[in-house]
Formats: sequence, structure tokens, C-alpha cells
Amino acid sequence: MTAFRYRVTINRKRGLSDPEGATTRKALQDLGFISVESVSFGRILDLEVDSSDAETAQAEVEAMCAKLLANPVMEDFTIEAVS
Amino acid sequence: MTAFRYRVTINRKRGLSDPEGATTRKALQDLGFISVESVSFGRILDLEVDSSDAETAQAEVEAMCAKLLANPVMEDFTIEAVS
Amino acid sequence: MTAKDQAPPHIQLGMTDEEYEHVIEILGREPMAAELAMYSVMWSEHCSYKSSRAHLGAFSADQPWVVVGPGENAGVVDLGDGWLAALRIESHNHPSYVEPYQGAATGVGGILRDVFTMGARPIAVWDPLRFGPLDEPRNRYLLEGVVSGIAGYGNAVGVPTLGGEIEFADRFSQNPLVNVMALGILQRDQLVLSAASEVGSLAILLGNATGRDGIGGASILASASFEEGDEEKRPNVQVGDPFEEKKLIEACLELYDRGLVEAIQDLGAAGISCATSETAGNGGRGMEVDLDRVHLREPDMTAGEILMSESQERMLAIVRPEDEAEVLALAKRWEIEASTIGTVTEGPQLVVHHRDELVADVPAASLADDAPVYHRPFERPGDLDEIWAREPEVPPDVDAAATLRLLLDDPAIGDRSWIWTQYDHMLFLNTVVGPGHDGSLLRIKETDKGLAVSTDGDALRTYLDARRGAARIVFESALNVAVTGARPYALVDNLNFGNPEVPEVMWQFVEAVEGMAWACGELDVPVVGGNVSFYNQTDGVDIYPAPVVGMLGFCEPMPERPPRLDRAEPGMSIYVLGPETVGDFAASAYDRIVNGELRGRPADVDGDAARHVVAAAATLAHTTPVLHDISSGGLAVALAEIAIASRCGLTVDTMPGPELFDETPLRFVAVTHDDELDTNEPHRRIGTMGGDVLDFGDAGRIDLAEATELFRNALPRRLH
Amino acid sequence: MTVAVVVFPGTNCEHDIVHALDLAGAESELVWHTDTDLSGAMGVVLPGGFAHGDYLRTGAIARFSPIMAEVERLAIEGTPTLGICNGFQILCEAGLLPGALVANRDLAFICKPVHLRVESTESILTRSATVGQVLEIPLNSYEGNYVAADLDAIEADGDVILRYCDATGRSDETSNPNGSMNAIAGITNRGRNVAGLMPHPERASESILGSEDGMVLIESFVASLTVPAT
Ligand SMILES: Nc1ncnc2c1ncn2[C@@H]1O[C@H](COP(=O)(O)OP(=O)(O)O)[C@@H](O)[C@H]1O
Ligand SMILES: [Mg+2]
Repeated sequence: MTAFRYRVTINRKRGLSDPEGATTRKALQDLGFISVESVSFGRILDLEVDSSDAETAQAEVEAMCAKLLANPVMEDFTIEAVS
Repeated sequence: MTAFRYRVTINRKRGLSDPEGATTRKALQDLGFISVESVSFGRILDLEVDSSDAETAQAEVEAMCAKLLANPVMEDFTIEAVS
Repeated sequence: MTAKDQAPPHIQLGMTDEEYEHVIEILGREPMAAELAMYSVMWSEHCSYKSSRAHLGAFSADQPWVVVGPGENAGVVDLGDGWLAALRIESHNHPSYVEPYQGAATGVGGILRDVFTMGARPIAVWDPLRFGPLDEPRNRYLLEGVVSGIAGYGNAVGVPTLGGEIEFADRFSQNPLVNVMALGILQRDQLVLSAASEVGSLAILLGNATGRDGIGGASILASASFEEGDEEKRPNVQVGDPFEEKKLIEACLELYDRGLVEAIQDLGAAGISCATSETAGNGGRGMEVDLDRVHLREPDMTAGEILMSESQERMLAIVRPEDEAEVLALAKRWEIEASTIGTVTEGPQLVVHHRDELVADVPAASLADDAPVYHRPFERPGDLDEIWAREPEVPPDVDAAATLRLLLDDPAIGDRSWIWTQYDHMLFLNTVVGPGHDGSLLRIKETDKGLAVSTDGDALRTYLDARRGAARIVFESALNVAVTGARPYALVDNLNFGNPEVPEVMWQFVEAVEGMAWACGELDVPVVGGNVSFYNQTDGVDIYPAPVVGMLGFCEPMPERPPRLDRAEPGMSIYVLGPETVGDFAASAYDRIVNGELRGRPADVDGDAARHVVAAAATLAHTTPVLHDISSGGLAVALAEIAIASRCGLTVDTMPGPELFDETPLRFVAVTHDDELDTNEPHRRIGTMGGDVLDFGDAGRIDLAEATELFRNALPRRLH
Repeated sequence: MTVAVVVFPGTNCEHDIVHALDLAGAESELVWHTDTDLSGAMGVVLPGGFAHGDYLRTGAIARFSPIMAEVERLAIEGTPTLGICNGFQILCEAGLLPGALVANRDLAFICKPVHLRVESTESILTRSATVGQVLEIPLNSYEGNYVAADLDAIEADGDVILRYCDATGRSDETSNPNGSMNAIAGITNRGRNVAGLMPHPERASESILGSEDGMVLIESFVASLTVPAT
């Protein structure tokens, strides 16, 4: 068994409103950072998965994202292997 | 003026509790993903900054992180330019 | 491409040919695109009540203390000394199935707006919920998502959630029900209505920017059944922003305080088109609207999108021109955006421009008033006689301990604190009796007035007999508020049903409405508002009929020490009050859980007896430490709940085993010191508190510790 | 002005703390977060709620509200300054108290009464209590989980004033509702004039609400207004 590492990046779908991003942008502008045009939030998850091979591991991570980690109605995700 | 884009990644400092990571790992294992060894959580912020040049823009983003976006008591951050 | 995509636009928007002809008749021409969108949404089931309207006249709001009855955003009743209470209930069923967190969250946001639109400060929320069985992962996901959505929004917006209700049944798997009720209080001079009557007044849009949220969302999601593979409906998720709503509440309350608004309307389904046409139409006026002045989140939106957007946290205030500057300044101080988008005109037209083009020119009142009314055919379900003929069975020597083990472990009977400890239920320091009791009781500070609320539903019993089931919900909620010391004062209802085009569903609906209206009449309780949610059907399966009520109780003075489940002490006597049991086991917890059956016909209720029992309970609440109504699981469960909350065992006289689990309505338990039960109502002393066992004599005994463990874990153990 | 109760957009417990201060005999005044003058305030309270929606990080945006420069000035000068729940989070973000608050161990909001043991009476919040006293006070938070990198220094310095415990005063994993390090529920600063706690003492201010245990904390604060804390 080997430990494989992945970084999952989860972003909100385009077009959905993002109150947190909008509020943070306003806070930055109030602090004088007037050059900030947009702020949007996302999440990353660094996962370590034990597996016999990379292919199985990656498939597992994809299943995890689809099943639990990302909310398909509101979020898109990408998976990236980390060495 | 050009629009520069950055991705800021904010992680909980090592040694401080990461309830999101711990709970997600447990939830994954409950779902049968027993191969997950560790999960750690972070947030990303995608920023768009208007600036005359990349250097100024990057400096601004660094200042934003230091001042507001990350809490030095419990978080580390990295900044990455996005093309 | 499906056949639907090639259909004419009005069919794609869910309109019938007849409805479309009617629009042409009203306008004297073919509608323009934005106009068609407006009619299609305003005439949808969700907005127009076209299938239910013909029947809702059975409800009466005819009591002297009703200030505002159905028709406005919320019902309003008089509490004396200048105080009023506003209440309303709403469903967010389909949005919560699509995205449980946001669906529930925006449901809370919407119901709060209905209440503060009236000038009231929202002071509490309740959440009646229905899901499929928890052994399916998807149902667990929905429950957890909905609860955290209500918590996430309600807590952050700063309105406590004081209770609710939960039921589980297979037919809610594909179609959970998420209802939310809100209560507000106000001073009489702060009451605001939605009619814009002064020509020249300005329409100011307050709050969130308008984006492409849920265009046609509420109406599409709430007016159509789900089919397999219905993914296109998914982008219609609306995202709630409790922070924006909190600012909006404070800003609006200050606007009312300063007398700056003539009328106000929240933006819900059909967004700007609904709010502008209703304010103008209600005042018998028209309005000129300029969509270029609407603050947008996405700059390139079309006129139709702007008009129909269901972006959350927006209000439309009608303001005299001389007050405009002050209103805008006040909005700025509360850090909300505001834009003047229209002017009230002589009428009757609602005239809308976008980028210098006329996009709509329709009689304002026609959108609401000319909506079709359908008298849909209804038919008694053919299998009902057969269902009634099958009698539930309970052996005469039923083992009380074994049965209680099963019942206390049921997620709909066991402790629901897993839900309500996630809700702020203490904010404002008004909560005198909180969640975990029959009804919640709030004080109104600086007065001796108290408000009690209970939300109740009973889909399984209503399925067996829609008329009796619905009536019994009303009586149960009346008794629930009575045991806190309040008398039933006003009711709001949420009628969750299947597809109204199915005659059997329509029959359930009509029976339920009549049963509910009768019960309210027997108790002199006015129905001051409600909501109808049809099309709760997935893949051809209709939900169990699920009317839900929110009963408001009122007391003055408040009981000094209102009854609580945890106030029983060793040595106190246990009494049962109310009618004799009649062997009522249809849709009982016993038949459902022990026998796994749904059959038989629920018992009827005698209206006179009901009025009597409810009044007796409300009086006794002023002097009795513990009062608890007997509902799901019968006497045995009611006693167990008292024992568990009070951490005190009990012994009851031997009685026929089935009597312990009988669910004959309108009965309640009182626990007090001997000879201190101050009532003329017939009562029976059945036992004594004390020890650490629940002892049912010959029927069996169970350790309090074991009962407590089962009860506490019923919900959590299924979720983790 | 006696006590300044600071209101941020999103704050919601301001009237509740005013009510409790009133019961303890102290007058108070609401101050909007864009104000910049607190001269004359004998004490400052940052109440509970969701300032700025708790977006980005709880307390992070509020900490830069215009009023905060004044709050910091007074706190440094020794004015009694109390943060309850969200107010505690803001004081931590502002660096007026050590540590930070993160999501509860079980990632769920918790609203329920909890037991607290008084660890030290050297603070504006606990001076009228006794060490070892057990109080029952409601908690109401999602981010109530206290973390600090320099925990040993905080403990050694005696900055911990309240710890989660059971009804008998014992602390262990089961009596810790949210995973806070060392079961810390409330702390004070070195100067002992700034204090923060996650539970809401104002929610335990009358017997009709279920408990009056919070009043000893409110009364401590009120007593500190006239007799400056050491
Ligand atoms: N969805 C919910 N949200 C909040 N509280 C709930 C919910 N479901 C049940 N409760 C609370 O649990 C208690 C018991 O509920 P229930 O058994 O429905 O009461 P009753 O049978 O007396 O109507 C009530 O205090 C109720 O408010
Ligand atoms: Mg009850």
C-alpha cells in the first residue's frame, strides 16, 4: 500500500450569489484596498489516501467528491494529484 | 490598468485543531472510504486586483492577507498568481 | 430537444391555452415576452392559488381581535394595550429537496420578510418538517442539511427558533416537506399594509442586488412535480444572506418607526413584477417602473430576468416623494442598497421600461385579481372503505416495557433536542418555555402578556381520514398551547398536498380544509393566514396529505410558573384528564411502529368536549407544575417524557394494557402534589412519581435510565 | 454615558445585555460601529451576534470597524471591556485577548445551558464570584472552540477565568461542549480589565429564563465600573 496525496479544489458555481465574497470585497475596500475588483471563496481539501495504485486512489477521491465533499448543486470541483 | 488575478490559500496552523478536517475524515470513513488517512481543510480566495503592474498588485494582495484575510494567530497563507 | 422546447412559449412557461387566451383578452393583443413571463408566474399555482381558492372560503377570520386576516403578507391579531401580533406560515418544500441547506435557509428568510413587511419585529420561528425514513442516506442528508440551513440562517439573522415538529414516512423520501412559521410583535401605530394609494409616491427597492437567482424558481419548483432526471431545475438555487436580511429588518423597522413608508411589500416569487403589481393593484393604482434603475448583481440581465428574479432579501417600499432623501439616507446608514425604481400613477396600468423600450404595459391588478380559479374535480379514494375496515390490533396483555422500548427509540417520538439545540432558542430573553415541550411560551417584556405557539401536523392520520385527521391537528395544537397557560387565539395553516389534478388528492384537500375549518369554528379560533403547497408528487406518487397548523395562544396574565415537563417531583400524584379512551389506534404510534401498519379509521372529536378540555387545561396551567398532552404513543409515552425530563421514576396503577398506548385525542396528564389539582373537570388519579423505574404494574416496568438512553439517542444514533 | 454597548451590523444580543445590565443597576447606551467617540464610557461591552454576518472569519471584519480604535484605546487605558460570544471573538481578532475561536468540534451550532467553573476572580467578569463556583449559563455559538498557540503561557499567567465543566465542577472530554483547548470558556488579559467568554451570562439573568447564574458575572462587571480593576 502506498499513500497518495490529492488536493481537491471546490468552487461555487458561476451565477450563484456569493454574499461572503461580496462582504469581504466591501471590507477590503473600506480598509483602503480600492483596487480589489472581485473576491470569491472556495475550499480546498488535502487528502491522503492509502491504495495499491494511483488509478484506484484517484477513482476513490472522485467518488468521495461526488458523494460527500462537494455539493453538485452549488459547487464544481477539481482534483489534482500532489507529489 | 490591468486586472491581475491571485489565488490565496489559507490553512490552519499545524497543531491547532482542525474540526472540519477531522469531521470530514470521519464522515468519509463512515461512508466506507476507509482508505482515507488524513483530511485537512483550507480556504481559497480568488481575488482580482486592478493595478498598473504585477509587482504592485502582488504587494497589495500580501498586505490584504496580512491585515484582514488571514488571522496570524491561527492561519498561514500562500499567494499564487493566476494567469 | 424535447417536445416541450418546441412548444409555444406559454406552454413552455407552464400556461394552458385557455389561460393564454385570457391574457390576450385582458391586453387586447398578444403579450410581449416580459408580460408573458409575468402572467405565467403570477398565475402559477404557487402565486395564484388557482386550485385551492374556491375552497379556502371555508375558513373564517371573523373574530373581533383579528386586525388583518388572510390576504396580506401576514395575519395580525390584537393583544390589547396597543400590542399586536403578526404570524404567517410558508412552505419551502421543493427548493429544500433540490438544495436542503439553501432551500431551508431561504424559507426562513422569506417567512421573516412576510412578518416584518407588516411592521412587526419578528421574534420567533418554528419549523414543521417531514422526511422519508432515516435508514436511507439521502434522507439523512436532507434532514441534516435542512436543520443546518434553518440554524445557519435563523441564528445569524438573529431570530430565535422556538420549536417545530417532525414526521417520517416513506412518501416523503422524494418530496420532503419544509414549512416555516414566524411570529412578530408590533405596536398598533406601526402596522403597515401593502396598498400604494397615493399618486406620485415612489417605489424604492431596498436590499440585495438583483441577480439571476431562481428565475421563475418558486413558481416552477412549487407548481410542478418532479420527474426523474429533472436536472434543469437545479440552477434555480437561491442563496440566502442572513446578514443582508438582518440589516434589512433593522432598516425597515426604523423606516416604520419614523413613519416614512406608505406601503411596503417583500419580494418573493416573481420578484419585482409581483411586488410592483401588488402594491399598485391593491391600492387601485398603476405604476411606472424603470428597470434601468434596479441595482443589479449581473449587469447584462434582460428585462424579463430582472422582473422575474427571485433574489433574496429585497423589499419594495412605497414612499412619498418628499421622504425619498431621508429613506435613502437611512438605507445608507444601515449599509443596504436602495434604488428608486418607479412612481405610483393614477392607474390602472403597470408600465415597465428597460433601456428605453417599453417591455410591459398591463393592468396592475389583473396579474393578481384576474388569475384563473379552478374547480377541480374531486373523488373519494376507492380504497378508503377497505382501509377503514382493517382494524388495528393491540393485544390485551401488551408488554408495556417492550413496547416503550420501541416507541421511545422512534425518531419521531424520541428526543428532538438534536434539532433544537442547533437553533438559537433564547435570543431576546423572551423564552419562558422553549422547545422540548408541547408548546413554547414567550413573554412580552414590560407587560403581563404571554404568547404560546405550537405547530402540528399528522400526515398519516390525515391520510386515513382527511377530515378527522385535519380537525384533530387543530385540536391537538389547541391543547398544546393550553397546557402552557394560553388560550387558542389565532391559527395559520400550511396545506401540503399532492397533485391537485388528481381527483383523490383534491378530495383529500377539500375534506381537510372542511375538517380544519370546522375545528377552528368549534374553538372560536380565527384562521388569519395560510399557504397552499400542491404538486408534492414525485414520479407519480403523491405525498401523504400533510396539512400543518401553527396555533397562536395568548394569555394575560402569564402563569407565574408555567407547567414544564421537568417539574415533577417524587411524591407528586399523576392524573389523567379528558375523555375516556375509545380504542383509537388508527395511525397510532403503536400500529405504525409495533405492527408496521397504516389502517383503520381515526376517532372523531366532540367539539363541545374539545372546547371544555382546552379551557380546563389553560386554567390548570396557572397552578399545576406539570401538564402534558397525550399524543403520539399515548399515555405511556407522555408519562415517560415527564419522567425522563424530571429525572424521576413513577408507578401507575394497573390498567388495561392497550389503554397505555391509546391515542384518543384531547387527553392530558397533570402532575402535582396530592389534593392540589384545582379543577372541576373530571380527572382520574393514576399513580405517583418516585423511584428510578417506570412501573406499569402488570403491564411491565422499565428502568428510567434505560428509557432515558433510548429516548435521547433515537435521533442521533440514526444520523451518526 | 455609563456602559457603551457597541452594535455592529449583524449584532443581535445588544438589547439582551442592556436588559441584564439594567437588572444589575447599570445604565447603558447603544453605540453604532461607525461612531468614533466613547469618551465618558465607564465600561464597554461587545455583545453577541453575527457582526458582518461572520463572513470571512468570525470577528475579522468587525475588528476594523471605526469604533474599534476607540475600544482599543479605552481597553489599553484600563477601561473594563467585556466581549460576549461574538464580542469575545472580535476582541481576540483585535488582539486585545489571546487566542482565537474556531468551529465547534462537531461542526454544529450549539445552543444549550452549560456548566462553567470559575477559575480566577481576578477579572472584571469574575471579581464577585468565588473560585471553584459552578455556574449554569447558556452557550450559543458555532465558532466557540477556543484555540491558542501559547496555551501554556496563558495558563501560567492565570488568564483563564472560566472553564467548561459538569454540574459537580469536574472538567473532562464529555463536559467540554465544543472542543475548546483546556476547556477554556472565558479569559482575561494581563491587565485584567478586558474579558471575553463564549457563553451568554445575560441569558441566565432571571429565574423565569431558567437560571440567574449569569448575574454574578454581570454584577462583577458592573462593580468594576466604579472600582477600577487591578
Ligand atoms: N423540527 C423541529 N424543530 C425544532 N423543534 C422541534 C422540531 N420537531 C420537534 N421539535 C420540538 O420537540 C418537541 C416535541 O415535539 P412534538 O412531539 O411534535 O410535540 P407535540 O406532540 O406535543 O406536538 C416540541 O417542543 C417541538 O417544538
Ligand atoms: Mg403535545
